[in-house]
Order: sequence, then structure tokens, then C-alpha cells
Amino acid sequence: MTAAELHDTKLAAEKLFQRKRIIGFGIPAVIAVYLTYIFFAFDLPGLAERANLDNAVTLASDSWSHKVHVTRDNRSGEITYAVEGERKGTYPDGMRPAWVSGDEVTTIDLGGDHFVRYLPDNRTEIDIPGFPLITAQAEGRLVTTNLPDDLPDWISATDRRVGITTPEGRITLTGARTEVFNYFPGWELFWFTLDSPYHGQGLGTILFGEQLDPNRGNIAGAVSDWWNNAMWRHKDVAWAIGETVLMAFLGTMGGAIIALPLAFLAAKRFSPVMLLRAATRRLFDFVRGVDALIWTVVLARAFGPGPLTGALAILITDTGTFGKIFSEALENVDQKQIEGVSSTGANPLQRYRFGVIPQVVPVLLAQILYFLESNTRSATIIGAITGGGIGLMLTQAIQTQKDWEEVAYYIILIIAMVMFMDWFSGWLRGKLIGRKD
Amino acid sequence: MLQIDTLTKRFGDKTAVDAANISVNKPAMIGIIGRSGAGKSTLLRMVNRLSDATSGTITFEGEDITALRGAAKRDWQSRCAMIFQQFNLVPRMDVVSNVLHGTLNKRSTFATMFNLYPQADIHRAIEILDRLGIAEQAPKRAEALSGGQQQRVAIARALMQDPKIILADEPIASLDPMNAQVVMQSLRTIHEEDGRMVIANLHTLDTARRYCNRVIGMRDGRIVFDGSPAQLTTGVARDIYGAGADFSEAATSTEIETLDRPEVREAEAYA
Amino acid sequence: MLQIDTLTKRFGDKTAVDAANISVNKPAMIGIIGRSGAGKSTLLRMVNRLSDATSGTITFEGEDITALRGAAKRDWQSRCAMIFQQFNLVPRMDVVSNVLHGTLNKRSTFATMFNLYPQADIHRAIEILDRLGIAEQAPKRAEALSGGQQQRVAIARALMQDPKIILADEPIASLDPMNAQVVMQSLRTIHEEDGRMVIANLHTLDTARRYCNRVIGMRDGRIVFDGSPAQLTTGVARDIYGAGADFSEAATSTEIETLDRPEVREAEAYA
Amino acid sequence: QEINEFRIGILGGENAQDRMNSYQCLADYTTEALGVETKLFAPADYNGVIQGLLGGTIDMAWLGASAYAATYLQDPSVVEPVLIKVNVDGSVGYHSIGFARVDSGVTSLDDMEGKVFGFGDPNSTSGYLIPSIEIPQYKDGITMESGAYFGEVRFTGGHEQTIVAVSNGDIDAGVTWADGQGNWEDGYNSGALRKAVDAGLVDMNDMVQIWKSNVIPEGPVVLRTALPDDVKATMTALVDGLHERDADCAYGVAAGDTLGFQPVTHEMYESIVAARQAVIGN
Amino acid sequence: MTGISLSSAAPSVDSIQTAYMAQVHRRRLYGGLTLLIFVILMVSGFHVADDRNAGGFWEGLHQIGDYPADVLSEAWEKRADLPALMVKYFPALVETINIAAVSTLIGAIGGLFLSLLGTRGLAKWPRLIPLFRRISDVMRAVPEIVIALVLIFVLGGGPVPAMIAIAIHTAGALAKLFSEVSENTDLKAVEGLTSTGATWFQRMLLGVLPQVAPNYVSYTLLRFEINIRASAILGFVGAGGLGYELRNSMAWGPGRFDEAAAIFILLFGTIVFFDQVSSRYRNRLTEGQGQ
Ligand SMILES: Nc1ncnc2c1ncn2[C@@H]1O[C@H](COP(=O)(O)OP(=O)(O)OP(=O)(O)O)[C@@H](O)[C@H]1O
Ligand SMILES: Nc1ncnc2c1ncn2[C@@H]1O[C@H](COP(=O)(O)OP(=O)(O)OP(=O)(O)O)[C@@H](O)[C@H]1O
Ligand SMILES: [Mg+2]
Ligand SMILES: [Mg+2]
Repeated sequence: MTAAELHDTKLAAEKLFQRKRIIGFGIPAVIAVYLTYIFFAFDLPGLAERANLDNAVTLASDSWSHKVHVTRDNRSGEITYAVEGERKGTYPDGMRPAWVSGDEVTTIDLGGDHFVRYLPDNRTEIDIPGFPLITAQAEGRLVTTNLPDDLPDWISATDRRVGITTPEGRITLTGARTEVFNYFPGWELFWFTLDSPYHGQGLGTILFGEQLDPNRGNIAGAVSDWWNNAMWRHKDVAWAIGETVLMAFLGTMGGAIIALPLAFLAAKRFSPVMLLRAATRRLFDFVRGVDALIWTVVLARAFGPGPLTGALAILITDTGTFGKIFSEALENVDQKQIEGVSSTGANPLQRYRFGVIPQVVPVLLAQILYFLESNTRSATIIGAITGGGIGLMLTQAIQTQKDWEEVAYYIILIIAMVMFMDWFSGWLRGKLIGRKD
Repeated sequence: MLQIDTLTKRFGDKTAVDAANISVNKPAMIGIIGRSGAGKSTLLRMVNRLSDATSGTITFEGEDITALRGAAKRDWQSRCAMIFQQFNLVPRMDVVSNVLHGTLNKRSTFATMFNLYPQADIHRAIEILDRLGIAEQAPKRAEALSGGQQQRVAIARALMQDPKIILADEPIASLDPMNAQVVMQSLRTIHEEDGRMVIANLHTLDTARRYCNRVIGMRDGRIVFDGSPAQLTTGVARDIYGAGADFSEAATSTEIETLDRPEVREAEAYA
Repeated sequence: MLQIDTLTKRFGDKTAVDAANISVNKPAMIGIIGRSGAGKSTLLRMVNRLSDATSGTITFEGEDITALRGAAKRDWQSRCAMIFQQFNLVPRMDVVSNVLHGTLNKRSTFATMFNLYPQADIHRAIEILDRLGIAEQAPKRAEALSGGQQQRVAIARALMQDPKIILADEPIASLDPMNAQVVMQSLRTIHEEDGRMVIANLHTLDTARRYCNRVIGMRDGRIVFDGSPAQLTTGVARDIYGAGADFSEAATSTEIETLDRPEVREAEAYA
Repeated sequence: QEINEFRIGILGGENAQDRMNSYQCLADYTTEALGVETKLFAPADYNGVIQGLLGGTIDMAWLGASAYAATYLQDPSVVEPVLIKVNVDGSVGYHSIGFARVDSGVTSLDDMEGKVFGFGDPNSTSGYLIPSIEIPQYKDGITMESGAYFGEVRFTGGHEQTIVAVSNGDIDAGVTWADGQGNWEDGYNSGALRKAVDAGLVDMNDMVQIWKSNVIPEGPVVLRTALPDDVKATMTALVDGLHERDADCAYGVAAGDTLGFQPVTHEMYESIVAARQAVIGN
Repeated sequence: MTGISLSSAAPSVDSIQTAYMAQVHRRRLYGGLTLLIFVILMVSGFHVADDRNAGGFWEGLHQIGDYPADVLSEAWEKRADLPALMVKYFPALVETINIAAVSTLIGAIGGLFLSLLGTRGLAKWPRLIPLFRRISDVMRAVPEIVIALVLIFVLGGGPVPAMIAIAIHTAGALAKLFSEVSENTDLKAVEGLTSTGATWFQRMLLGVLPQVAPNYVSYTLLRFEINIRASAILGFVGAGGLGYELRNSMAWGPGRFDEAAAIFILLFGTIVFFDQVSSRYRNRLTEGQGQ
């Protein structure tokens, strides 16, 4: 290469790199500009303000712990003990937690030397280490206390309501009620509710110990009490998961069954009539574009709430998606095999059966099974809007915002369900198509 | 028994086969040679009715093949088996099922949809496979076989049709010399033992010379040679292949042992 | 300057390189021969620190190479370029960029991300390409080049590193004889003109004899020969390749013109 | 005319499963009374129940007044109101309550100019319909258009979400329902605020009431018109007598203490229907 | 048959026939059983779903058009208002598209790293490969709605929770698709770069990305399409955008069906538009590389 040529080559190379630099800087720059726009469009600066870290803390701590309410009705003087303050978690008459003692004066030991004493005449004493003893008296709508004027931020007090939050528990006092919340780790009553004879019994006792309920065998009784647990409702949860998977299964398989013949109409190779082909394709585009969610709403009028409606919504959308995928697969079939079968004098049906189907089945099965997993997720969402199932339970549990341990339970179940479906469809794919294709 | 009369096939402007005339009076082993694009495949495909002729007729034992439609056409196809360069098997199905496809035309659509073949057919399929020396492969998937084995499966499928004619479109073009020999030998044996007519497109001269008792040469859609292998001189071959003086026969050879060429029997068999 | 001391590499039970000792005092062109699986690649990969030694040390100018970690290791790699049988270029990138990859170790990640190579580097890359006779290919994608050209790009990348040592793992095994000659000649020129040490795995005896001034023979992971090309008799070669009396040197030849073998210079160069 | 199952729709307000549990006793009584299987459905929002009634897939529901009006406006012949809940004090109404956080400085609608205001479900009477009529009457210049008087008007999706959104500061003020009896610091005797307090979600010391509507009539228990007359009669009697028969069950079904149910007719809701028609249009 | 009969020492034809017939019978049995199980599952599944649904399938079938008819007739009556309404809801549409775009962008970057760190041969810390794979499995398994609802609780309503939720799921889903591609990358180029002393980041950037970029971009576009739907759906549960408006207008029912129709047209048009554009572009990206 002459010196001049070499010089030109160098210049050309420099130009090349200049171009590359422009692209190299340009793409990140465009992304950065877009993200800046989003930063303001989504009001991220304001987000820090709006974000509620207390909620995050509540969520995080509540999801693995539970609280027991000790409530005194200041009108009747009656004291009730209830897990999560719920009716179905209420201690039966004559039963109370071990950390509550005394008859005339009810002493509640919150742990860490924190004590609350319910005294007669709607008086309350709260003994917190490092803070003067608090006494309170409820009268009509008012609560009078010996609290000083400048309060630490863990006490909020007016003459009608006092709230005290300590690491050991929470206390609220109003004219009508005095309430103590004692926190414990774990999902209480997950196995048995308080009214079950099996509550508090170890696995060994239930399996091998003496009969706890005269009317039932231990194992049968325990299983039935667990299954019908009113607090955690394992039976309903199981049904809900079943419904969700059912929606996904029926929707996916139904969609595939309907899409297969239609896909032949949409594939150039098999459908010579242009108009018919175009019409089928537009139909696929339409049902896919409308989206399962809107189909759910549309179908709700005709079929009402329930899993069938969800399944049909998935079915309709998937018919479009499968139709598109299947017809693409059909257009890519290898003509050689069809020709081989034709040359033996096979009729058209036999040609499809042996020339086409064996080729497309692996593609179709793989897609169907992939969608089975992804539709399990869709079914969760659709359920939250109309169908029911675990999705509805989850959304409502989150929206009512009290049982975060239930939310955590549902989330774990949903993730397990989807991962199971993922594993299962992969396993089935391996069985049906062979690991490698 | 087979008469091809001014058979012509046009694709748009392009005349792929141009007024071909062939007449065969008794089962023969016929090789068709010619360079790529000469119209060999097109001719065979019209005989099997995989594609329709533009004009001209094919008559077999007095029956006008070109006029057949629907079931009659499929019946003809079942009597006239075809073997392809790329084997055209169903790769995901097992070998026996592929062979059984040869019976599709005789069995009810319903039964075949569910792969329900009579036991007798299955036994016969395995016997045919055994004849071709690949019975042990019977339960394997076709795609698991080597090229030569796959082509033998294709021949087995053809035999399963119990056809009068076997058409083979470059049956050995995708095979290595070793397998090519096995496949050509099989076709030859079928022709000799069963007395079936075999028409094979071949792209190498020496194969045609070695196995066929009649050779047809095509060039640009026209039949330019029709005679015994012995008549196929280098000059004629140059003509067929449209090659210059530098044409060397060996350039098209796929033989392993070019020396050990068997006597071409029945060279006088064609009309 | 380079000392390899009882260097050993085990993969599970298999000892790929078994207590290899090599000592090089001045830049030489060294060929390593041995049959497939002898451990040649493994040895070179340990020198470049692409893989870690099981035991033993490599010392270069007093520095313990085997002990280097992180940035120091990468710095060593930048001083010890490697050329591969399959070229190991980035196929979708242009030739100059591939050559400039030789400077990666000196440039920050950020700079490479935005293609901020200094103008001087770009010019030097073109000059190196020119020296190897492929400057015209500079703007093309690497994958668009022929094998011989790609290998020269790989050499250019190595030169761009301005290394003390160039390791070449069967640099001509994927090339046709014509290209093989160009590539080996380039390596030889680099050794002679720049005074860089070149260590090349070669699978053919005659190439080693022709281009190297020292030959190392490996067999089953052990170094079984270390001497000048002249000392490499057919008997020794048989030993290295573990071949019987029927061993013919030509069987391993890739040369075009075996007659025109230049004098082997500096045959006495090794310690 | 025969029915082979009886389907009860339940409106939102609680955890779906809690609602189902509260209604299970009613379902058992229904099965016993009608001799057919009874099913409970708890769709995600008001519209789910309305669609169910319109499509004939739900036979009975206890609607809000506005949800009833929505059903009526879409098809007047599809359902008929039969019963209404009676409060402990004998009244048959409740209120829509506007509220804000104490530390937001908002004490009345006057302070809300330019701020974010939140409704609940679009089909809710107290969470949307009534406040959207009565709030503009508070003073001149208030409209419920986003960006007019209020800086933004938003739907949170339901009463619970409104309370949470206010307490989080997502919205400056919102409306929800309460019976208006009892004490503010308890969240009144019943209603969405009380439930939130019971759940430990909000501390009423942090909240301030900024507006209160006139009395809103309780929603009706409706039956599908097309049901056989004997079924309608049986179900009306069953729900009417529920309080006497099983007070616990009535507590669950009516979401709190009541005196039971009393008969009601469409006339009671004519004003609500008119209001809905005016606000949403038809 | 001379020369080609290789079946000398092989099993006899009889035994092959018997063995094959046994195989055929077994296959028919399994095939029949599989079909039977599938049919039973479908039929019984349908019955369970039908039974647990408020309305039955057969009773509801003839009403299927009622709701769309209501919406369409009202929208048709007020068709003159539709353009104005579409303009009114356009900002909501932009928000929905923005949510999808940002979450796809962030998810793709996350998925990129997860896949590189979880692919044998490319991973920076080979020991941690199983960890990164599990992480992406879990991220993929969580439905967007779960994260969105939890985040709405913590962060308040609006586009950000939806964006984060979709981004997380997208990262997991793309990580899996990306790893399938990067598992097939040619490691030679990477090794070549390693031998020059390049850092991990440089190796990925210069050795891997140029090879996988077309496939990655194609998968990302596909995901963008999916995310537009996801973002609209999350609007239904309070995450803002077009879904929120659609849910409200549908809840109001008659009187506001024109709004529902306008929003629906916007949403449908957008989905179809991006679907067509991206599938055309994806085809262009992947067709150049014949394999
Ligand atoms: N389906 C078709 N459409 C258009 N032209 C065709 C078609 N099939 C074949 N042709 C053309 O007809 C001519 C003859 O083709 P044919 O395949 O019969 O040749 P051939 O002799 O079999 O060649 P080869 O050895 O390559 O198989 C060729 O020019 C080909 O391009
Ligand atoms: N990553 C590895 N894991 C296990 N064994 C390996 C690995 N790399 C190499 N080996 C084994 O180590 C031995 C030496 O291999 P090496 O590649 O160094 O031989 P070579 O002389 O370069 O052979 P070739 O000429 O085939 O490249 C071989 O037996 C090989 O199987
Ligand atoms: Mg051909
Ligand atoms: Mg090697």
C-alpha cells in the first residue's frame, strides 16, 4: 500500500470511529433524555414525599408476625382476648393467653418489663421502664391521664384518645374501649383455631398420642380442623388456587383446540382463498388486541362472575395468539415431507395428518405449554377483576390492608403456583417433545 | 406399457419439459441424465402426478394418466411410487410408520388418522425393511438414521405401495459413495427380482451406465438421447451436458470402485 | 527471561500437562509439536493465564506469573498476546475495532464503551494491518474475511498489544496451505524484525522445522524433546507422535512446496 | 317455573373471603328454605354485581343506593327492591363523610382549593354520587371537575383505598361512609372508618372531619324480577326474619348491629335515581 | 440380495416384528390413555368451572353480545363526541405507554445483567450462577399485580408502582430468553478478548453484545408489546394510565359508555399498532441471520 493510500485508509478509519462514537453516545443520550422526562412526568421527586415508610414497616413486620388484642369494653367492663382482634380468633370463655394474669386487677405482661394493668372502674396503669408510671381513667367520652404536656413522639394523646406505641406492643385508650396489642412472631392459628382440640398440640401427640376428641380419630379430626380453619381458610385457598389453574388450563387448551383448524385458514400454504385468509388473520388480530382483561369485562354480563368467565376470556385471547403462532408455524412447514406422503396417493386429510401435523406438533406443544404457565399469571390478574380465585383473594387482602400475614401467605402460594406450573410445563414438554429439538 | 407423448410443462415463460416422448414396452431400469435444470425432476413429478402437465399425455397400460382426478389420481400414485433426493420421510415418526405410509391409499382415512394399521401390514413392512437390510432400525425415528438408511426407508415405503413403477429423483445425490452404491444396488435388485419398472434421475454418467439398461438424456427440457448405456459415448455425454472439450467423465463420478463394473444386462430391453 | 518450572495441569484424573520445564533466555521462535491431546494448548493457555496451573510456576523476567491476580493478571495478558486456531475475533465487528481490542487493557472501560480510542492508536492499527498486507480490509466486518485474512487480523491484534511474547495455538490448523504459509511467514517476520518471542503450537513437523529455531515435543502432557530443528530426526518424531514404523512425515505436512525450505537460522539460539 | 340454584352477590367492603364467611349462614338458610343449592359470589367491585344482576346470573344482592340506581337505569325491569336495613336507632340512612389528615392543615372544604380530592368507587353512593352532588352546593365555584376548584379529582377504587390514600397523603381529602353515630375518635359506630380503626390502620387523632352529607338512604336488598313469585316471597321473609332467627348471622350479613330489615319499594330511591341520572347521564 | 444384506448376525425378522408389535400396542395404550386423561380433564374441568360460575355457559351464550351492543349503540349515538373524548384521554394513553416503555427499558437492562451473570462461560462469578438463575426464576414467577398492589400500598398510587412491578417481571422474563441466546454465543471471541487482558465488562460489551444484540432487541420489542397490555391492566387496580380511566367509565355504565368506547378505541389501536410495528421490525432483525 502506498503512503497516500495508507493515509486515506487512516482517514477512513477515523471517520468510521467518529460515526461509532456518535452512535455510542447518541443511544445512551436518547435514553438519558427519555428517563429525565419520565423522572418528571412520573413525579419521582414527589414520590419520596408520598412514599410511606411506616406502611413499609407495617407490611414487613406484619407479614411474619401477629398480634393478640386484649380489649376492655369500658361500658360493660368485659375483657376479650382475640388473635388479630377477629371474631374467629377470639379466645373461648374462660380461656386467656398465659401472659395475662390476675382477677380483680388484670395484668398484661408485654415483655421487656412493660406491664399494662386494667384496674376496676375503667382505670388503667401503664408501666414502661424509663418512663413514669402512666395512669388513665376513662369517663364517658373522655380519657384523663397523668401524662405531662411535652410528650415523646411514641405517645399521641388528646382528651379523647391516647395512643402509645412501644417496641413491645401498642396501647390505645378511648372513652369506649381500652385496648392492648401484643405482638408475636409467626402466623398464629395457622394450623388450628383456638376452638379446635388440636390447638397447641404437637405433631407427635396428634399422630401417636391419645385421642383428643372423643368423636373423631386424631388424624382425621386434625386434618378436618386444619382444612376448615376459619382463620386461614385453607380449604378456600386451595379452591381458589385450583380455580386459577383451572382458568389457565381451560383457557389455554380450549384456545389451542379452536385455533388449530382456524390457523389452517390463515396460512398461505393451506388456504388458497385470499379473502378468507385475510379475514381469519384480522379476526386473530382483533381478539388478541382486545386483551383478556376486556374480554373478562365483556363476558361478565353474559356469564356472571366465576372461573368460567375468566377461562373464556383467556380462551378468546389465546385463540388469537395461538392462531397467529400456529399459522406462522404452518407456513414454515417443510414441503418435502408433505410431498413424500402425497406421492403415495394419500388423500388431503392423510396429507395433513402425516405430512403436516408431525412437523408442527412440537412447535405447537411447546407454545401451548409455555402459555399454560404464563396464563396462570394472567388468570391471577383476571381473577382479581372478575373470575375469583387466588387473585381476588390477594387483591382484596391487600386492599383491606389488615392481614399482611395473609397477603404474604397468598403471595408465597402464588409464586409457588406459577413456579410449579413453569416446572410442570417444562417437564411435560420434555416428556412429549423430547428434551432437545 | 408406459407411453409418454409430447409431454410439456411450462412455468410461466420457462419450458421445463418440452414435448417429451418416451415409450417403454416392458419393465426396464431407466436412467435419466442431464445437467441441473434440464427438466428431469419435472418430468418425473408429472408421471407421479405431483404436478400437472401443461400439455401432452402419459398412458399406462392403456389408461390415460394425465386425465385422472381425485381418488383415481391418488390410486395411480399408489401404483407409481416415488423416491426423492432428500428422502422426504416424516423425520419424527418411526421407521415402520414411515414405511406404512405406503399403504395410506388402500386404508380407510379414519383408521390411518389414529395410526391403526393391520398387523399384516406391519409385518410386511418389517419384512421389506429386512430385505433392505435395515430391519433393526424399525422402531427408531427416521431422523435418527444415516442418509443411506433413510433412503432405504424411502425405498421400503415405495415397495410397500407394491407399485408397478418406481420413480426415483436423484436418489443418491445426497449420499456418500458407499451409501450411494447400496441404494442403487437395492433399486437394481428390486427391478431384477420383482420385475418392477424403475425410472431414476441420475446426475452422474457412470451410475447410469452401471445400473441401467436404458439411458435417456435431457437437455433444456428436451430429450436429446435415448439408448443403451453402450451407446452413451463421451461425445454424446458432452452433448447432453453441453460441456466443452474439457469435459471429463470422472468429474461427475461418485463411484468408489470404478473398475469393478458389472455387465449391463438386458441392454436390449428397451424398445 | 521465561522460566517454566514443573508446571502441571490436571483436569480431574487426567493430567493434561505433567511437570513441564522450559527455560528461554533470549527471544526465540519456538515450535511445540505433539499429537492431539498432548497438552500443547493447555500449556499455552496457562502461560497466557487463560487457565490456572494446578502446580508449578511460570516466571517472566523475575516476575512470578502464576501468582498474578485481577488487574495484574490482565496486565500480564496484555504483555503476552495469544493467537488462536479459530482466530477468536469478534465476527460482527469491523477489522480495525478488532485490532484495537489489543489496547483494551490500557484503556478504561468507559472509553471502550464509547469507542474513544486515541487517534494515534487508530493510526497504528492501520499501520500494523498494512504491515500484514490487509490494510484495505480495515473497514470490513471480520466475519467477511477469509480465514487467512482473519488470522492476520488476529496477529495484528496481538501486535497492537505490543507484547513481549506472542503465543500461537495452532495458528494455521484451520487454514489452507497457501494461507498457512502467509501466516507463518508473518509470525517469523515479527520474530525477526521486532525481536519478540514467539511460541507456536504446531501440529505438523515440517512447519516447525521450517520456521522455528527451537522445537519442543510433547507427548501425553510430558515434554519429551527439546532441541534444534536439526536434532529432530524421524526417529525422534516417531517417538513424539507415538507412531509405528509406518510413520511418514508427509502425513503431517501442510506445506505447498516442500522443496523450497529456507535455511534454519539461529538454530543454536536456545539455551 | 323452577329454579335449580340460587345465587347471592355480595358487594365489596371487606376481604372477599370474610364476606363469603359472613354470608355463609344466610346461604345455608336459603338452601334449607328453597331446597336448591345456594352459591355466593363476591366480585371485585360494585360493577361486578350490577352486571351479574343485569345478565341474570345473580338472583339476590344487597346493593348500595347508587348501585341500585345504576341497575335500574340500565334496565328498570330486571330487579325489584324488597328490604332495607334498619339502624339501631331506627333510622334507615347513613352519611358520606369528608375527611383529611390533621397535619395537612385542611379543616373544611374551603381549604381544599387546588388540592387533591378522592372519591371511592364510581358506583358508590356515599363514595361518589352524593358528595358529587352535595359538595358543589357547599359554596359557589366548587365543581367536581379535575383542575377547576380542586387541583385533581381522583377515584381510589373503594372506601378502604380512600382511607389509606388520605392517611398516606396520596390525596389531601376523601369521602367515605359512616353511620354518623357515636364518636369521631372511634371512627363512629359503624362504617368504613370504624373498620379501619378496628384494624389498626388509622389513628382517628390524626384525622379531621371536613364535611358531612345529608342522610343517605341505605341501599336495598334486591331480588331479580324474573324469579318465581314463591321464591321471592320465601327469600323476602327469610331475610326479613333473619335478625330474630339468628342475630349473629344478621350481624354478619348487615355488617354491624341493626334492628333487622324492613320492606321498601322503588319510590324510596327515586331521588337517588334522578341524582345518578343527573350526574352520570343516561 | 448381495452386498447390501447386512442383517446376518442381527435379530431375526420374527423377533423384530414381535418387539415392534409390542411397541405399537404400548404406544396405542399410552396414546389412548393420554387422550382419555386429557378429555376427562377438559370435560370435568369445564363442568367444575361451569358449576362454580354464577351464570352457566349454555344459558349465557346467547347474551354474549348484550354488553358490547349496549356500549356500541351508545357510542354510535354519541359518535360525534368520540374524537374529543379521545383527545381528552390521550394523556392517559401516553402515561400507559410510558409505563410500558420505561419498565421495558429497565427490565431489559436488568435482564441483560441477570442473563450474563447466569450463563455458563460468561458469568463473572461462576459459583453464583445458580443464585442468579433462581433470582430470575422468582422475578419471572411473580405476577405484576402482586408487586404493584404492595407498592401502591407503600408508595401510593400512580405510575411508579406499576413501572417497578412490570420492570421486575420483565427482567426475570427477559433474563430467561436472553440466557437462551447467550448460551449459544460463540465463546471464541470472548476468549480472544480475555487473552488481551480485557476486563469482564469489556468482554461482555465487545465480545458478547455484538453477537446477541439482534436477538435481544427482538425479544425486548416483543416484551414491550406485552408490557403495554400489562400496564393497561395494572391501571385497573389503581396504577394510573388508561386502565384506570377505562375501569371507571365501564363502572359508570350507560351515560359514559361513549367514554368507555373512546378509551377502548385508543387502547385497542395502540396495542394493534405496536404489535404490527414491532413484529415487522422483529422480522427484519432476525431474518438477516440465517443459521
Ligand atoms: N415450481 C417451479 N416454478 C418455476 N420454475 C420451475 C419450477 N420447478 C422447476 N422449475 C424450472 O424448471 C426447470 C427444470 O427444473 P427441474 O427441477 O425439472 O430440473 P432438474 O433437471 O431436475 O434439475 P436438478 O438436477 O437441479 O434437480 C428449471 O429451469 C427450473 O428452474
Ligand atoms: N477443560 C478441560 N477439561 C477436561 N479436560 C481437558 C480440558 N482441556 C483439555 N483437557 C484434556 O487435556 C488433555 C490435553 O489437551 P490439550 O487441548 O492441551 O491438547 P493439545 O495438545 O492442544 O491437543 P489438540 O491438538 O487436539 O489441540 C486432553 O486429553 C484433553 O482432553
Ligand atoms: Mg431435480
Ligand atoms: Mg490444542
